[in-house]
Amino acid sequence: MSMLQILDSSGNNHPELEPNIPERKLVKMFEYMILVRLLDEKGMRLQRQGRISFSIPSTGQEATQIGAVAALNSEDWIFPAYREPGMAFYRGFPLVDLVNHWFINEKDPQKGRRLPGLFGSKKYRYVNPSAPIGTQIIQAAGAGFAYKYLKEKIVNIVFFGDGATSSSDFHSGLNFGAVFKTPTIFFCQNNHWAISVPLSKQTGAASLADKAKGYGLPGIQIDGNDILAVYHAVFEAAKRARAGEGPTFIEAVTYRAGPHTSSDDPTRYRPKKDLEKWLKLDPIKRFEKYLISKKFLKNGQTNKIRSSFDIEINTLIAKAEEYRPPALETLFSDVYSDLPWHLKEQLDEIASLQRRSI
Amino acid sequence: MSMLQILDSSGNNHPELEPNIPERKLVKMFEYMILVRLLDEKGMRLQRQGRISFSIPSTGQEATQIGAVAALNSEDWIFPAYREPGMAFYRGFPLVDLVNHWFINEKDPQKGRRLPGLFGSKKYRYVNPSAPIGTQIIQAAGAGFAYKYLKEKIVNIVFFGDGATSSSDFHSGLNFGAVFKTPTIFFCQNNHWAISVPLSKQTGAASLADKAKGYGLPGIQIDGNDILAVYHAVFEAAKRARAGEGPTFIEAVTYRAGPHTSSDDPTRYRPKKDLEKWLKLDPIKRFEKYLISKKFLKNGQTNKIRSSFDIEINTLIAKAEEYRPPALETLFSDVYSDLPWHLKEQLDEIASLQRRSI
Amino acid sequence: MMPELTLVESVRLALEEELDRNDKLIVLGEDVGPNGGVFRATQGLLEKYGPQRVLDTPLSENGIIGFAIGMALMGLKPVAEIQFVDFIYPGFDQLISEAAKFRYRSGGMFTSPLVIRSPYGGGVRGAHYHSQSPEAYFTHTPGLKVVIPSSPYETKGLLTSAMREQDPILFLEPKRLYRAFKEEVPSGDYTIPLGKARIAREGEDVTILAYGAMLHVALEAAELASKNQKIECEVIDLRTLVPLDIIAIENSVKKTGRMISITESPKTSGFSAELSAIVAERWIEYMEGPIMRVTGYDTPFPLSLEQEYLPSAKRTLDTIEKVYNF
Amino acid sequence: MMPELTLVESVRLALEEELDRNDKLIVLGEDVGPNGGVFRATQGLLEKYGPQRVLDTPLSENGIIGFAIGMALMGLKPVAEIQFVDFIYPGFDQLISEAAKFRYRSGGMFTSPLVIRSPYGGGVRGAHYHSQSPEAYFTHTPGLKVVIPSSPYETKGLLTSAMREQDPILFLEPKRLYRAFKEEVPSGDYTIPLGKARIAREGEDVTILAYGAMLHVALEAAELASKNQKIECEVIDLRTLVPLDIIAIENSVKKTGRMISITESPKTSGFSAELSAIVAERWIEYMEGPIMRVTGYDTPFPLSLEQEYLPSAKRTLDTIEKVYNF
Ligand SMILES: Cc1ncc(C[n+]2csc(CCOP(=O)(O)OP(=O)(O)O)c2C)c(N)n1
Ligand SMILES: Cc1ncc(C[n+]2csc(CCOP(=O)(O)OP(=O)(O)O)c2C)c(N)n1
Ligand SMILES: [Mg+2]
Ligand SMILES: [Mg+2]
Repeated sequence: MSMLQILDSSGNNHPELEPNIPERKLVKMFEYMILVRLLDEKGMRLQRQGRISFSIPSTGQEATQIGAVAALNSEDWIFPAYREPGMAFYRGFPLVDLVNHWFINEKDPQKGRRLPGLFGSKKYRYVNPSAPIGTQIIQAAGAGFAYKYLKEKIVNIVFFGDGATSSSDFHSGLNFGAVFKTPTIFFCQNNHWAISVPLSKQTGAASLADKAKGYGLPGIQIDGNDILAVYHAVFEAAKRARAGEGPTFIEAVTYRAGPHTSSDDPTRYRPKKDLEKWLKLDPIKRFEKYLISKKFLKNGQTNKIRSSFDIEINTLIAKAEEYRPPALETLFSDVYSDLPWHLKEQLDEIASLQRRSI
Repeated sequence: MSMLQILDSSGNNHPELEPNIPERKLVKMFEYMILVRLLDEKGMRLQRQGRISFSIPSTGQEATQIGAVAALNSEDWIFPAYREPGMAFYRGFPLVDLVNHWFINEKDPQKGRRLPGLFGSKKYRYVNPSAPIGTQIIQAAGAGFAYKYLKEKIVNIVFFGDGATSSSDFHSGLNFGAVFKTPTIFFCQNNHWAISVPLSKQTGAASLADKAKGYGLPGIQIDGNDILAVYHAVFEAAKRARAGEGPTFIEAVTYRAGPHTSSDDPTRYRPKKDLEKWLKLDPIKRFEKYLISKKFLKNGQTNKIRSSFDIEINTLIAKAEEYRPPALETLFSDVYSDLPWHLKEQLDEIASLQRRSI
Repeated sequence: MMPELTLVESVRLALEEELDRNDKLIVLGEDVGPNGGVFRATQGLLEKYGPQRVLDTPLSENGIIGFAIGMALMGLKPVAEIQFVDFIYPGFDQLISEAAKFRYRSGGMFTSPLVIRSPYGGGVRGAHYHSQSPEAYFTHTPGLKVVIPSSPYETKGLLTSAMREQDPILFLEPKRLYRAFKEEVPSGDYTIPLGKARIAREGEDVTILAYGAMLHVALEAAELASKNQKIECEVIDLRTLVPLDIIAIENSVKKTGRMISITESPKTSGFSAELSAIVAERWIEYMEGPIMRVTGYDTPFPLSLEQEYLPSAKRTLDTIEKVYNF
Repeated sequence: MMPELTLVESVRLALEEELDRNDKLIVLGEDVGPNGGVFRATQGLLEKYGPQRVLDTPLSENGIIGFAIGMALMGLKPVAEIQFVDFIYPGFDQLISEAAKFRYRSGGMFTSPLVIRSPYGGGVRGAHYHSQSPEAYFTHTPGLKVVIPSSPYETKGLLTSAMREQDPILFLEPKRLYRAFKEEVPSGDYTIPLGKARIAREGEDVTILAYGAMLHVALEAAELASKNQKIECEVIDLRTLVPLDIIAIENSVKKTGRMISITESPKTSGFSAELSAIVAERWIEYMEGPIMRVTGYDTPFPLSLEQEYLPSAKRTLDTIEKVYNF
């Protein structure tokens, strides 16, 4: 399986494959890569300071998320794993909602029920992610069936890691997607690790893209640190899907530069030089060189982008820390569409208990 | 994917691929194919007469089971689905145990707990099958690990249908088998149907053998109605496994000539001419022609084999019908290695209730 | 004159009418297409509604449930058949980690109101894997509603309600009643609300809580108790296990002062335990005897001795007497 | 002097010693290798016993459990880690349809005596999927034994017993106690038999049944009740849920005449229901008050309001008073 690459690691492009993206959009893509990296740093720092409980960085994997969202239409649905927050931001998901979600406070649109990082948005068609690995893959196939059934020209894309290819829902997802020819893009972020388990212990396959054929699907392998390759592959897959030709499986080869989450210590299992090799392939630096060479970006502009986001986020954090936790009722709402008697009773119990002191 | 065939449908062989099997063994293989077919007929008749509750024929699929068992050593383990009873018979599993199992009586070694047809035998290394589809596939991989760990020169073979390739345990079975390089042969009986669901709705893959590569395994497609092709493929796969080279995936293309089980009515969903086409490929007839052409079998001998089995089985049936159901204690034994207090109490309750009349 | 239908025909009719009324409704499962379901619950639906609305799926329960969740997230109304509820377990994760929690975890933003219907229960010589009654697992899973009908009429009314709910529903059909008897079942739109039990027999002496196939065992035992011992049992058909009709239970046990429940499942941690616990927690002062359970035993489902395993009228009668004569 | 260990260190020590004694024992799971388990329960084992005995597996719980069953069928002793019990559901079918039923369905011919150990429970800000207490599902599954330790000492003794059992065991480790306190844990061979409860505190007035992390809530509440109201609770650490120590429960409730139980899981159909049902069925005539449950609520596990959700000493105390002052 040969890997599709458009920008090589030193940032030179191969003009014959270069997608036709307007300057303004290219710069926007870059800005959101910067935002993702910045938020990762903030999240990890807040966690280390004990101000939020958890953080999931996607450092090193900015090109996949941003390249993919840029290649889709805004009506297309995204089924994220958890390393694709940039896709929501790119579409306009308000940072205030993110920060309140981090602090699981009363303003958190998800009512303080999820680990920081696991947010979704109906408005931005970014499905609320799970934590059990792989479950979204078959769900995305089912959602794809819905667009087709409703005769909408919508496609969807579902993200998952290399580890998730071992899950049951990966298997059923690709199988159902292929059998029902759903307009679904299966996007695997092969970042080489599932927490501490390396790819070589995850599968015996020479490449993950080899899995596609077993479902009768086209499978391609791309350089996931090359945002133009990502854009190109997703764009083509979406075209196929929209034309009724069914799913495509994309394996994006990338690397998890940070820890798995704030709970993880990769020095326990990861050879240092492995990481060094990969850091050289930083997707942001590569894209920056390209934009500079195109004169779409000036030297120093990156820092400006960064600091303007920085100010915005810091303000939001300061506010978010002031809010209270969600109201007691939120413990019981949304279990069902209504509040059955037993939940009413449980709410009453807890409310009356809170009024009493020991 | 090109399909391996040694005997073509008119029974002529391709001498260059013909496995080297002694005459006596070839005739034994033939006898057991006859036995399987005969037991299918008996089982279905008994079920129609209401004398046993259930029957699972494997008519049309005699070559896979017998070809495979003949190619293995007697220490090798078999993980059947439910259409491979001939493998146990071939190894000496007593017909008396089978018939008592059919009648779920006090002599049934499985204590009358399983649907007729779902029997296993530790002695003959034929694992007790499940009913949930696919579960044995990953178990076989785990068992394979055990042989390797214990440094025994044993391999195992696991059977499953085309439908089972959609199961989660297929996916994990092939994946774990490949990652841990277990000495396991994954044998898919592609009989074209999963009850009423045709292969085309089961998978988008061009061939099931295409699935192997996605796990990094060799995958081959063979004519499953050609017992010599089955023998050859299993023999080679066992050799690989024994040499420490890991699993092989074999897709045997065959056809389910009868109903799914005695509960099924295939006329509801199956085009008649489809069946006619396949009946011409009868694995028994094909092998018979080969044996006759080799002068290993005389005209008329088939009937003799059949009727000698027939007499034996009829005697067993007559006896089996006379036996009583298993003792009440068997309702509670074998849940655990011991009988905890709550099961003792439940046994006492039922026993005392039985003594009382309303 | 109303048509008389079996329970499985009533399932079929409910599906057909709702397919007619709601063009977002999709039926899916193994063998639901040309075969019409292994119990014929979907017979003729493919022919009438076509392959975009009646889907034969690959053999994968996590696939079926996960695919249905995806449909439901996008506004369709999937009604999935699990061929036997014994085979739901490969899809357990999708059902309990995903369908049951989507609304809650997303702060109400995303919902997956699918219906899963599945035959359950013993009495058909199906052995381990075609006989189980696993309702307790699902009643222990917040976010799911669990419905079990006991007759053809009830089935259509409850299933129609289920297909209009905003929440994920597990609808378990007592397979041993599929063809056990016929009953008048109106065609056209009628519903029975979820969460409301039904008094199937009035009585003053002992309350029997039951549902599904066990309702008929309860009724048979109640007749025997009345005839033989002049003990009058009040039999309640719970219909919905979650949410439970607590008022119906309260009224009855306060009146009778005695309670037993019947379930087919193994005893330990079965739904009967919940029923006993509720009464012991709320109205113990009304109780004039032990709160007892008639259940399957704590073993895998057997075959040869199935009739001994399953709660019978005789066993129930014995328990009624124990509770009454305490 | 005996070493003082945390609960998770005690798990590790039990594994290490049994790996030493039993060369058929294999440890497997996600991240159990170089990473030593995400909670460090397998730290150093790979280095000591090598990659044939300590296996990092692909990310698949049905794979882990099914693979372990295969090993166990062939005479090995697999001890599988499920990283969080919330992730056991993809392997639910293998555990309950296969491991739990192999002995029974094969007439005793085949057995799969594996051990599955897994962290369970809340209190660590883990939200929905890193906090659940699903023990009730497994107690409703004949063929499984379910063990939950409450302290470092108990852990080593019970886990060592579990690793020598002939039956499949689910061993749930209260993750919030993993590092909560240290206790003297002898090195070398000692076991605590399965099926025997332990009186953690003696008392005459109210019986409290608990296990795992909730044992400590029970003890705290018992202290408060004693100090504030002179109510003396008897606290029983059940240790094994299946099989249950019925004698210990009987002795205590007959003495006190009052019973409550505490579980972290949702209330409906939780294991508390079984405990209530047992007492209401057998010894209702001894009861001087309602049989009550202190449990998690019937919602998915929350995050922001986790402390409100979980049973607390305060809530338990309130329940003790209700039962006592009835
Ligand atoms: C079913 C399940 N098992 C285990 C876990 C614990 N876990 C969380 S993330 C993870 C690794 C995922 O690896 P991969 O799919 O490659 O995604 P990545 O984190 O590398 O992006 C594991 C094992 C889980 N969340 N769900
Ligand atoms: C998990 C599960 N789902 C559904 C069933 C019901 N069922 C029994 S056999 C079968 C079809 C199996 O097809 P295949 O694997 O091709 O084997 P074949 O019967 O053709 O030999 C189905 C759907 C089952 N036994 N287990
Ligand atoms: Mg990864
Ligand atoms: Mg088949």
